[in-house]
Amino acid sequence: MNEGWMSRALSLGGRGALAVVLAVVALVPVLCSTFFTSQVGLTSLSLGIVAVSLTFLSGYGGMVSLAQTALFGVAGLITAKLTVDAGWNGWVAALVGVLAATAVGVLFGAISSGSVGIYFLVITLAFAEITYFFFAAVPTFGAHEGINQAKPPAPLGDPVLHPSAMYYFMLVVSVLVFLGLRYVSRTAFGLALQGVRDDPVRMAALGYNVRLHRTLGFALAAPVAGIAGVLSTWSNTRISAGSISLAVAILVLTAAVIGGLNKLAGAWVGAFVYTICDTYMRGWTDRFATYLGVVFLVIVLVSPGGIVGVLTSAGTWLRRRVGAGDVPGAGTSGRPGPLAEPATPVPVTGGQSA
Amino acid sequence: MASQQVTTRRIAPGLKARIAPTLAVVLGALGLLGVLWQAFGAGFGEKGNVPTFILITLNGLTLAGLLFITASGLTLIFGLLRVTNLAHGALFLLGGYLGLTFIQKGVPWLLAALLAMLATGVVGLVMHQLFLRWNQGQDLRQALITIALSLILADQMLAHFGATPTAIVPPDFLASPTNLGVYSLAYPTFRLAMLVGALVVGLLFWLVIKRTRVGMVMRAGVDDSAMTSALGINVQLVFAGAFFVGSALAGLGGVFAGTSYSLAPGQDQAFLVYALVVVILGGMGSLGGAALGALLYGLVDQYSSAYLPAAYANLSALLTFVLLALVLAVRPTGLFGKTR
Amino acid sequence: MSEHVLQARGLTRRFGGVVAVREVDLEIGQGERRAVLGPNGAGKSSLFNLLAGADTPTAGSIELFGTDVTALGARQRTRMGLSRTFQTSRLLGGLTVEDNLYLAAIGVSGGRFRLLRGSRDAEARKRAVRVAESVGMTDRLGEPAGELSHGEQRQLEIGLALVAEPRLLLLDEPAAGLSRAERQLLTALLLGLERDVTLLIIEHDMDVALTVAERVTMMYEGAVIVEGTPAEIRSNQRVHDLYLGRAHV
Amino acid sequence: MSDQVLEISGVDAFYGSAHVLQSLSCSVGERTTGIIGRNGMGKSTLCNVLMGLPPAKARGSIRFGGEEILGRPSYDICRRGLAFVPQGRRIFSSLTTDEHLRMLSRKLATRGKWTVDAVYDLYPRLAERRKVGAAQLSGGEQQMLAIGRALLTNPKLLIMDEPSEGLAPTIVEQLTETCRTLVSEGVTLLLVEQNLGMATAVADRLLIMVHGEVALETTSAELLADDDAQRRFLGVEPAGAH
Repeated sequence: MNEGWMSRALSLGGRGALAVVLAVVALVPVLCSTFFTSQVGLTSLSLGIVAVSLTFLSGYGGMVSLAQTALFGVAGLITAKLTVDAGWNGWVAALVGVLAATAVGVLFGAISSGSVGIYFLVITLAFAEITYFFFAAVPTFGAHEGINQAKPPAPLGDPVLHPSAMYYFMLVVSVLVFLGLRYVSRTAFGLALQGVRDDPVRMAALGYNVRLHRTLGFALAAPVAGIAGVLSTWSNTRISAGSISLAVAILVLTAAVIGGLNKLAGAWVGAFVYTICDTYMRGWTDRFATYLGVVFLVIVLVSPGGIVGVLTSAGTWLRRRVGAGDVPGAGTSGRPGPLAEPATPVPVTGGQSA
Repeated sequence: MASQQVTTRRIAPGLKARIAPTLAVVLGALGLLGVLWQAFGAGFGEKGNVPTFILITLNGLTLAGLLFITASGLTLIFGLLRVTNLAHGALFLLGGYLGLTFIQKGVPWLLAALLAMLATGVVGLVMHQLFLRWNQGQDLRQALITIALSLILADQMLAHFGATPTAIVPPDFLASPTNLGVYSLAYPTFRLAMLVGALVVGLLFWLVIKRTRVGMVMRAGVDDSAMTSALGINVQLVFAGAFFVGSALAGLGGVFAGTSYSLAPGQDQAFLVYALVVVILGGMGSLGGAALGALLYGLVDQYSSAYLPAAYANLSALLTFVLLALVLAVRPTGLFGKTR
Repeated sequence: MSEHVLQARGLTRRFGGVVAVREVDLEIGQGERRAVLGPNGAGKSSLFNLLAGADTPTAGSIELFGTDVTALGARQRTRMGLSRTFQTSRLLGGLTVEDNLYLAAIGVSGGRFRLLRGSRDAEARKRAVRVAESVGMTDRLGEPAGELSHGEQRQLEIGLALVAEPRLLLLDEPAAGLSRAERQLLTALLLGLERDVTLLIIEHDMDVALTVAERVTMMYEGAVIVEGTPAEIRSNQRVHDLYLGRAHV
Repeated sequence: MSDQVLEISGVDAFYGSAHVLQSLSCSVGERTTGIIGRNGMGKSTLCNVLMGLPPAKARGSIRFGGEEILGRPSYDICRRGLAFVPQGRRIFSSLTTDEHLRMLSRKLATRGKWTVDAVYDLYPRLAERRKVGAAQLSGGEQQMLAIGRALLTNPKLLIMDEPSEGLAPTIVEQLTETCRTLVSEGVTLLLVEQNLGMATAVADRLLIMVHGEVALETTSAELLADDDAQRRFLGVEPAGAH
């Protein structure tokens, strides 16, 4: 009885903590300096959105892609080109940019959908390089110089001097993207994508077109990456080929891994942690990248679920410690069904190939 | 595994499957014709384009040599251990910087190159033993681990060797250009030596793999490592050895690149991508494939930057990737890749 | 005799120099319970893959419900009403038991790409729950499939094949790795299936195979040697010799 | 030290989630032993567990010459004197016949009477085809090669997993003959077979395996005389509730 109360308190505490975090995030422009809002806030939100397109692909589709920054760049550069050089309305230009990124995403997806695992990673790396070299070479897109003065549409204001409007806009987009992807993951299509991730052979035997599902999954993540590209262009008022180099692609991967490749929220967590460190740690250490690499390495080795994974399991552990009987599934998994044996023991020693 | 391929193989029957290879062959032939026309269209005289063509070809061949040395280590490790070592580029740059440091300390070039190879080999070996060995079979996790390691290595190199591009001075006996004896052309001797080096590495590889017991064990390990182990052979030892040699080759590539081109941050990722493209072109795990891939890459890279029409000249970096796409369209597992 | 659910003619599959399946003729009628037996390497699994569409025959033809399906893949055959199980469980480990069954339900009925949840969805969910009950997994619906015990995984494996409401069910060693008690329950489950499902079972376990099957096809070296009732097969001296490895064909 | 060469006690083995061997206990002495049973009874899993090969995982105790070998790496188990002829032969397709024999450690190949030349003497056919890629060999020749390379490690105990599988009857007869020759030359065999004829011809002591357990220990003569047991354990007959 007492334990049940404790566990309820804990779960309330967890929810409370989450609420506080959300409230702080919502109040950033009020509570924090303009520099923080613009430098940390805007950057981590756009990095978070491009990272979540990767998290969605890897977590729900089993596809770890390095090509998300390429799609980011397609949308960003086209939007910038259309607004700056052709004088288009910002919203229309953004729409065209995102659509172009989606089209390229369908193409990339169709080509790479036949490959899995490490081959998929390497093929998408090739896509990232092709896109980078293309934009770095073509004068239309400013080559290495990129396109400057790509200001956001008027209602969003000046992202450097008065970033609150831009911040809230990006926050709303982030929430919509998060809810949208989470919704998709529970629809027939999203579940099927996870099925393909788990066992493509079984899915084919159930009547699914495995390659088509992978391609469509890729196509669905493409506009998300594209939106991030547009938002990043607007908040920096510029974009160039350098914004989509291989180093950036690996940075996005790093942020996603640190946050957690299995949970959508991990993308923003990782992006925020990365941006904070990037902004402030560089002040007192020159070896920022080394520390980042070490964190990346430790997370891959120790907790494949990233920061979000660590937090979730810590929460479960706490709850189980405090209120053992209260948590569904905590101590009862392995209940035998009618055909089941009394709980299969876990194999101990492994015959290794050594 | 077999049935998994079946589900994907059914996608493109008949006509669709024919379009891509035909297109690839036609495009390749057109490209070759273009190069030949540019080279020989103006005749064979002293004033024609032939002298430039010879120099460009040599540039392509020597670049191919460098790429082969670098990519052979990558393909060796992949073939035997199924590990895609994405820290290969970092090891490459590390080898270059270590060679540079030794030479600056007064060590002769050849000895410095050897020491740099040994050191990178040891670094690779430590990486394998500490981080990769106990993750065998989890290829994606291993790839992420090697990415993390390459980030750390690259930043540490930036800390110790700075961001300014530096080059290694070639050994004295290779310092002055060689007279080619045609069209009164001269060519950097060191680059020719690099090509010879690649041939020596290739030959050594071939001899070891075909003629020695270690080579037989390696081939057996690629076929069926568990069965090899059941015959009393410590396959882990062979794996460790392969990782050492593969990493050492990356280091040798770095020393060569540092001497004929330059060393700078970013070279690690650039050469990792080159080596990956070469290895995928040839088929992952195939040494002959790496040689052919390197040759194709080197020539296409040099010809395209020299012969593309001026308006498109800045697209030359793209062309090697187009080459990759063309080859994969015809043979999805690369030129010599095994279908598994 | 009712019409044929499955009809294979002259089915042959070569792997290089090895003939895994040799001119097999097979006819299975509506509602039949058929077992395919044979010693190791007799070609049972190769035949199974040809029938399920996971592999293409070198020669011969396969007719399913009166339509030639030789050139069609596993996916198309599944949509025509064929379901299969796998020798080693192939489940969608990251999804719950219910989602596994739900995906199996819509895999055939349509709505695979739907991004919205609607009324047809509820229909499929209902079917998933119903099948879970029939394979005895009602209280495991919310459990991720990857965390089930081996016996439960085998149950779900059959559930995934049943939820598509197949007309022909191919079972690839359903009893593999089950304990004695679990095998008896499996036998009961198979015996309780409706007659509008036709069964084809490959099974090493004679307890299960000979209890469920009404007719037995005996294979050896890729070819069909005998066909008959379980009793006929049991009393056949040639079958006996083949199984003990004493026979010279 | 005990007089048993190999002592298996209480071994549980898992293949994925399947519990394949259920506290299996048995021992093999200096005398050649056959293990027979139908498909899917865990015979191959047992072989893999003995040799420390993946993917089977096991616990319990396996003592070989008095020392615990369960959990040891495969190459170490082989060096202690256990050799393996696997199911399906598992020939290395990139190696020639000769290379299969030359690749083995010289330390193992010189610790007993089996040398490369001795193997070629045993199988003159392999000597004729020494330069041929092993993948080009016929099934029977590949089986000879698999046995030859295992012998070269000069084992105290040679495990053979279904050597007769997929071979024509005449080849199986030849194989049976070679096995008998090996036994008469002092090699101890652990022959895992489905083929009753071969198993009874080679081994005198037989263990019958049903569902991951040893159901019966018998002799060849007894089993050959017991038609009912043959049908129950090997033939087309329910094993029934025992």
